[in-house]
Amino acid sequence: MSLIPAALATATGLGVAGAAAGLVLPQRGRGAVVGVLTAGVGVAGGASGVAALGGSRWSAEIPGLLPLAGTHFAVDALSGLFMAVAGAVVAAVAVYGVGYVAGHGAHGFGSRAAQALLPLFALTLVLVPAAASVSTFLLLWELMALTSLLLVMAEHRARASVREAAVWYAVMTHLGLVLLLAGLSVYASQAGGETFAALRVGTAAMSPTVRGLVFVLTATAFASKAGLVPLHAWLPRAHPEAPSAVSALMSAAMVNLGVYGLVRVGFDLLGGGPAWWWLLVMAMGGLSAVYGILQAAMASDLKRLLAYSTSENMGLVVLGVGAAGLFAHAGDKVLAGLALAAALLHVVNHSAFKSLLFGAAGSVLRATGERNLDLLGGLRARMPITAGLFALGALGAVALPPGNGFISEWLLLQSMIHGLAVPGVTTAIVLPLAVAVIALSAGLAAAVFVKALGVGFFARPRTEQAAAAQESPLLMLAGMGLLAALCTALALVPGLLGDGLDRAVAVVGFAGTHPVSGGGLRVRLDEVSASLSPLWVVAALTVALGAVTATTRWASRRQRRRMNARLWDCGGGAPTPRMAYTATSFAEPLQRVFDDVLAPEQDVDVTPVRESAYLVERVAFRNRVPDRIEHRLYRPVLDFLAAAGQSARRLAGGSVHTYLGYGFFGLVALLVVLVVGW
Amino acid sequence: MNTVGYAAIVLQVGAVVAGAPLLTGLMRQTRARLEGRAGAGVLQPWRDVRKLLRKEPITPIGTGPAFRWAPPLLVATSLVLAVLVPLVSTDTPVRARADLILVVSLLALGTLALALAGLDTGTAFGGMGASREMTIAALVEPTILVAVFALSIPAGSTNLPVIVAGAADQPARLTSPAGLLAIAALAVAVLAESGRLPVDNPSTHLELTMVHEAMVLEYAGPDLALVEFGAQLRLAVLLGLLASLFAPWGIATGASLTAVLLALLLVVLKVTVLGMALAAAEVFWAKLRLFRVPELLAGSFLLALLAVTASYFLGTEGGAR
Amino acid sequence: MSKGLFTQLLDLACGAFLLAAVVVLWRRELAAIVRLFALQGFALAAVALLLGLHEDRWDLIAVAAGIGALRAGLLPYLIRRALTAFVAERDGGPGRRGGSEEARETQPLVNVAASLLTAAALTLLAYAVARPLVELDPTPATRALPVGLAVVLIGFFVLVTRRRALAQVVGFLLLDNGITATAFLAASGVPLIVELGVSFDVLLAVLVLQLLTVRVREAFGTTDIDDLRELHD
Amino acid sequence: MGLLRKIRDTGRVAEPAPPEPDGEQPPAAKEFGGSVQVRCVDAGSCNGCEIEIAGAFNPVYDAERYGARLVASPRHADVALVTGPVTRNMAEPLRRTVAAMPEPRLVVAVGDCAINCGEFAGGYGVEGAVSDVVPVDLVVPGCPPRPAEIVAALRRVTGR
Repeated sequence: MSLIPAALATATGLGVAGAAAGLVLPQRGRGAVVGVLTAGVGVAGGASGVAALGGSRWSAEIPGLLPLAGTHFAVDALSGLFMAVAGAVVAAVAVYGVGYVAGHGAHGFGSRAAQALLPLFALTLVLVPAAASVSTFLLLWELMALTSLLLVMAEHRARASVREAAVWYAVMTHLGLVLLLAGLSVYASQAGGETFAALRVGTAAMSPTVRGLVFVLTATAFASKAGLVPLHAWLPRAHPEAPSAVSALMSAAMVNLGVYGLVRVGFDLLGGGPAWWWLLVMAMGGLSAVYGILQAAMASDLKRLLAYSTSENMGLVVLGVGAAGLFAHAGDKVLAGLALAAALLHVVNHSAFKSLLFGAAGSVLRATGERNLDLLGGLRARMPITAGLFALGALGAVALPPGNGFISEWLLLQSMIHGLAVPGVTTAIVLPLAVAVIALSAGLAAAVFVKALGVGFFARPRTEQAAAAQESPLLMLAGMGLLAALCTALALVPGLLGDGLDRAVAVVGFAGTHPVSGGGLRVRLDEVSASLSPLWVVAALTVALGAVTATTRWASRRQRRRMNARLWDCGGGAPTPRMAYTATSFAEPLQRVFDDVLAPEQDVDVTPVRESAYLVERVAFRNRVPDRIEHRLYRPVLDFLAAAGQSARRLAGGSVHTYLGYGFFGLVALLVVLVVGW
Repeated sequence: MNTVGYAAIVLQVGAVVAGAPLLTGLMRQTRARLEGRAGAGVLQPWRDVRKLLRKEPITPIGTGPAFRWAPPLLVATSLVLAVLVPLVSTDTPVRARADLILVVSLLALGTLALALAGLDTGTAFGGMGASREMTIAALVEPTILVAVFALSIPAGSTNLPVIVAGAADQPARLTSPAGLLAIAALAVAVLAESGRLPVDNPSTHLELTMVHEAMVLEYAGPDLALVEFGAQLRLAVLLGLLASLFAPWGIATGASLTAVLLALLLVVLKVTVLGMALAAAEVFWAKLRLFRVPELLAGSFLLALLAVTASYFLGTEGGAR
Repeated sequence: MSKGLFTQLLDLACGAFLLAAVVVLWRRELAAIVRLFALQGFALAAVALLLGLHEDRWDLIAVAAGIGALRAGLLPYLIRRALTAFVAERDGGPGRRGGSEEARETQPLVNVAASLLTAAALTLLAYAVARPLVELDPTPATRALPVGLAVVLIGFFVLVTRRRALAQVVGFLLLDNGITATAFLAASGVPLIVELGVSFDVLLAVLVLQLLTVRVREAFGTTDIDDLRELHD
Repeated sequence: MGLLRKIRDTGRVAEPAPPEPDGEQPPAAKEFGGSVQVRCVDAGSCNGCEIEIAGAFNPVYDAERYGARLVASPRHADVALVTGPVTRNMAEPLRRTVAAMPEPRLVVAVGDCAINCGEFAGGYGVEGAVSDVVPVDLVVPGCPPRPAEIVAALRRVTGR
């Protein structure tokens, strides 16, 4: 019982200590100390999360801590799940970060500010799910946003693009905050109380319109935090530009909190709602799943690709959440529990493999200074361990056995397929489409990660930087190793978090179906059943592989393998690395197939020689795939804002601090409102 | 039961392993006869495998584990499929594990391994083949899974033996519009997955028209033997799957050895007929342009979707319970 | 005949009916499209026949025979004749586009893959719309009602997106088939006179359209509707 | 349907197999056991031999029935059918092609030009006969050799 508060207190202490250490310590040794303390934060937070998953609950009110309204904390299995995930990721990434910062000088990620902010960011990641009152939640939420924003800006000296990304992130995250602010303050004022308990009670008395309003406002805010299309614009900018350790934290722990908020507010506080809420959510999820992975398929920047893949996976998760809401609305708590369990399981899996992938991408960036897949290649020979780890993460991301992503997507598909048992035309029309969306995104994900792995790591290097790559330092590998172990464990024995998953689902009042237990997955509803045992699959594959290799060896006459034979070059000169397929050319067929969706911009200009128009001197071909939604949706708004800005420069000066100011004022205003509230 | 069940699995795997090259040989022979040729005989694929095993394996420079391990992995996935898919009996020890979604993703795993190998060589053709293969694989996925959806509605499960057994004892499921549409959709998907006409031409010599072949241009000797054998296994298993999904009659549902043997005979017969029909059809088809393939797949996806809706709206079973 | 068998056969007929409409979107050769249309007419006749047998209404059976003759026989024959006429003339006539150009729907306004997906959406829509109607009295016939609506929508879609005049004629006829099927399945058979009237209108419409297309062709040497825009400029 | 009718009317066009050609099987071919993958290399011929090779694989002569098949990559090939005098530009590619083939492998020189440069002997662009560039295991004389002779040579390799 007393473990959770103790652990949380430790986490807080370590976090503050880490921040202090980051500020005061000299440059050498700073990274190590901060890293250790941050890892401590992760471990402590993870421990409390695990304890909560184990079934213990804790809630407390600390009056003096926050002026005006006191702070409330409550930890149940649902928040425990997200705390555990965040804690595990933070711990591993902190270890990774120690090695990562060693390379950097006193600037960028190694700077005082960044090192001081890292533990705080980690702390907020762990604490947000524990918040149990509107003000506490918003305070931690805003702290998380600010620390992450400043961390994104860590390397702004190195690249100008960082600033632009930071502005985008600042604007979008604070627009999100304003929406959240509005939604929750309306909610609090209507419910007559700002603690979550009071909200739960007050919901019953609220009119459907108000609840709808609250849901739409908060859901939009959470969706933008989770990087769902069309509110994703910050994601493919901020993730690539942030230091890789930070990208890993953001993409594997922070975006989850968007989902957490959606589940907490939508199911736990508002206690579910009409079908149109969840259809809205599902539509958003489906859109982000397909559009995100399509953009990832087009991207040739490794970290941008990973960022878009995050938006895809969050889309899948939210699809599951929406389905759960739909089923719950139809009154089938069992199916709802199944769908929600699938969604939460996918959150866990995604965090595991995505942090691993970002870590590997970070080591590639550190070793070559390149993010562009077209300029990489041949890394498998130069940094074999990193390549292996990336392959492991990719296996999880492509949702194929024996990866860990496959398990949760299998469960998600099961919940969709069996969802047809819920009567009603909506389900009969929505669910097949949902299945198609999941299938398409899985198929495209396979193409995406074959591209990332095959073009980025295999074959031969295309540039000197890639050729000169060195394997990463031990600590980075160790950090990634932890995550890899996590992925493997999740892939082989998902039963590890079976009961915890059920408890988390039970928090919002759905029936736990024990989908994940022991070595395998089993779906048992009345007159419906399906089962999958990852261990068996792995064993079968290994046995078959052994049998095949043994038989071939036994049957083949010539055992000596001709090594390092010259590649078959059609008799011409040996193929140069420039002849190998690049990421762009790999994506070309998909780009053609989805021409209408992606609307790529291509232009060819032919310059003939001066003497004759028929002799071509130079042909230039440009091809880029812009984020169409962004262009169609944001450009007009931005142009309008720019026009407005002309008239009112003082308001929208484009400086980050102004935007931050708005956020702060909003927060303070809320607190005032709350105090005046009673 | 168990002994019979294990016997059924052993028989099934044995039949698939021994029969897959024969199936390919039979299809080539059928084609040859329709083209007025004499044909190399049904045993030719086995001769090819034997010869390739006697030849020298080659590892091109700059290739790594992906290139080395893709062929065995391809065969391994196909073998696991041969164990899982209920061809002769629905009452085997693995019946609880034979999930249709798992089957689909194991197929995809084999494809992915080969695509990585194609990229690993770093040749233009390898990359081209990999890119095309993954594009097609990505587009096939929705068709297959929605068809799976349609099939699982009447059975109430994605478990293959349950579906097959259910279809076996009430054939009405198969002749319903849902069943027929699902058949059509899945048949197209199978053509695409196994790289046959009109999606891909397995006997092309022109690199620029290749999809699957382009990825394996660098393999020689035993590796090539594995690649070809794997492709043959996939085709055999997929045709067998089609056979037992849509013509499950005679498949053993009980624990009697005679029933199993009879089922084995029947499934061999069905697959033979299917193979010859496919080969005959291929004589009439031309390979589609790569960028016409999406139309084909969109069509099959539409069929699958119609199958789901039809089985929900028309069907009395499934749907609202 | 037994209820189960009736349901089976009716569902099969409706499935074929819908499938024919879908595949019309899929194929490019006008000849194949016409063949499909004939097939669909046959399916429609089958639906009518089944209903007639089920309810022992001889007028329905007669209508079925009429439909079979008209939609599976006469109309396809007329269209095919017009088609062959086009092709023959295109192949002759120096400097004009070849008959192959005339005989294929080369460039529909919406590409084939997209139109197939649209057809899927339309079908779902039809099901969603027809749901309340089905709830009224869920007999096998009414349960197949959405098929009729779907074919109406798809026919309309063909009419909108195809360029060749003949393809549009087929689209129009699909639409009419759909209406007829809906009438049958909903009211289990409109009166004989109405059906005959409708069919007669269709026949006239086809003749008119054919004459029109002939005129168009003579005037502009092609039946690509977009070429008619030149008239404006 | 037209195609079906054609198939029915045409029936089998492959001529009955002639008796097995005499002449012992080259030692390397012992291991092939009735399956030979063939890669053609035109080292600079007048394309007469190519036409005849195409003829050897057409339905009438149908070399495939003896287990020979044309393949796209020398990695898959057991036999290289080389035609024409080896021109200077094709000498290196020919060496590479043969080197790319896995052991055991055979080189068959098809046509007089391939055997002794025939018409083109002493041409300024001619490097020499095939045997001057790569070891040749089997020759098919003739200018051009008849398909039947090419088939016979292939049968000696496949041993069928």
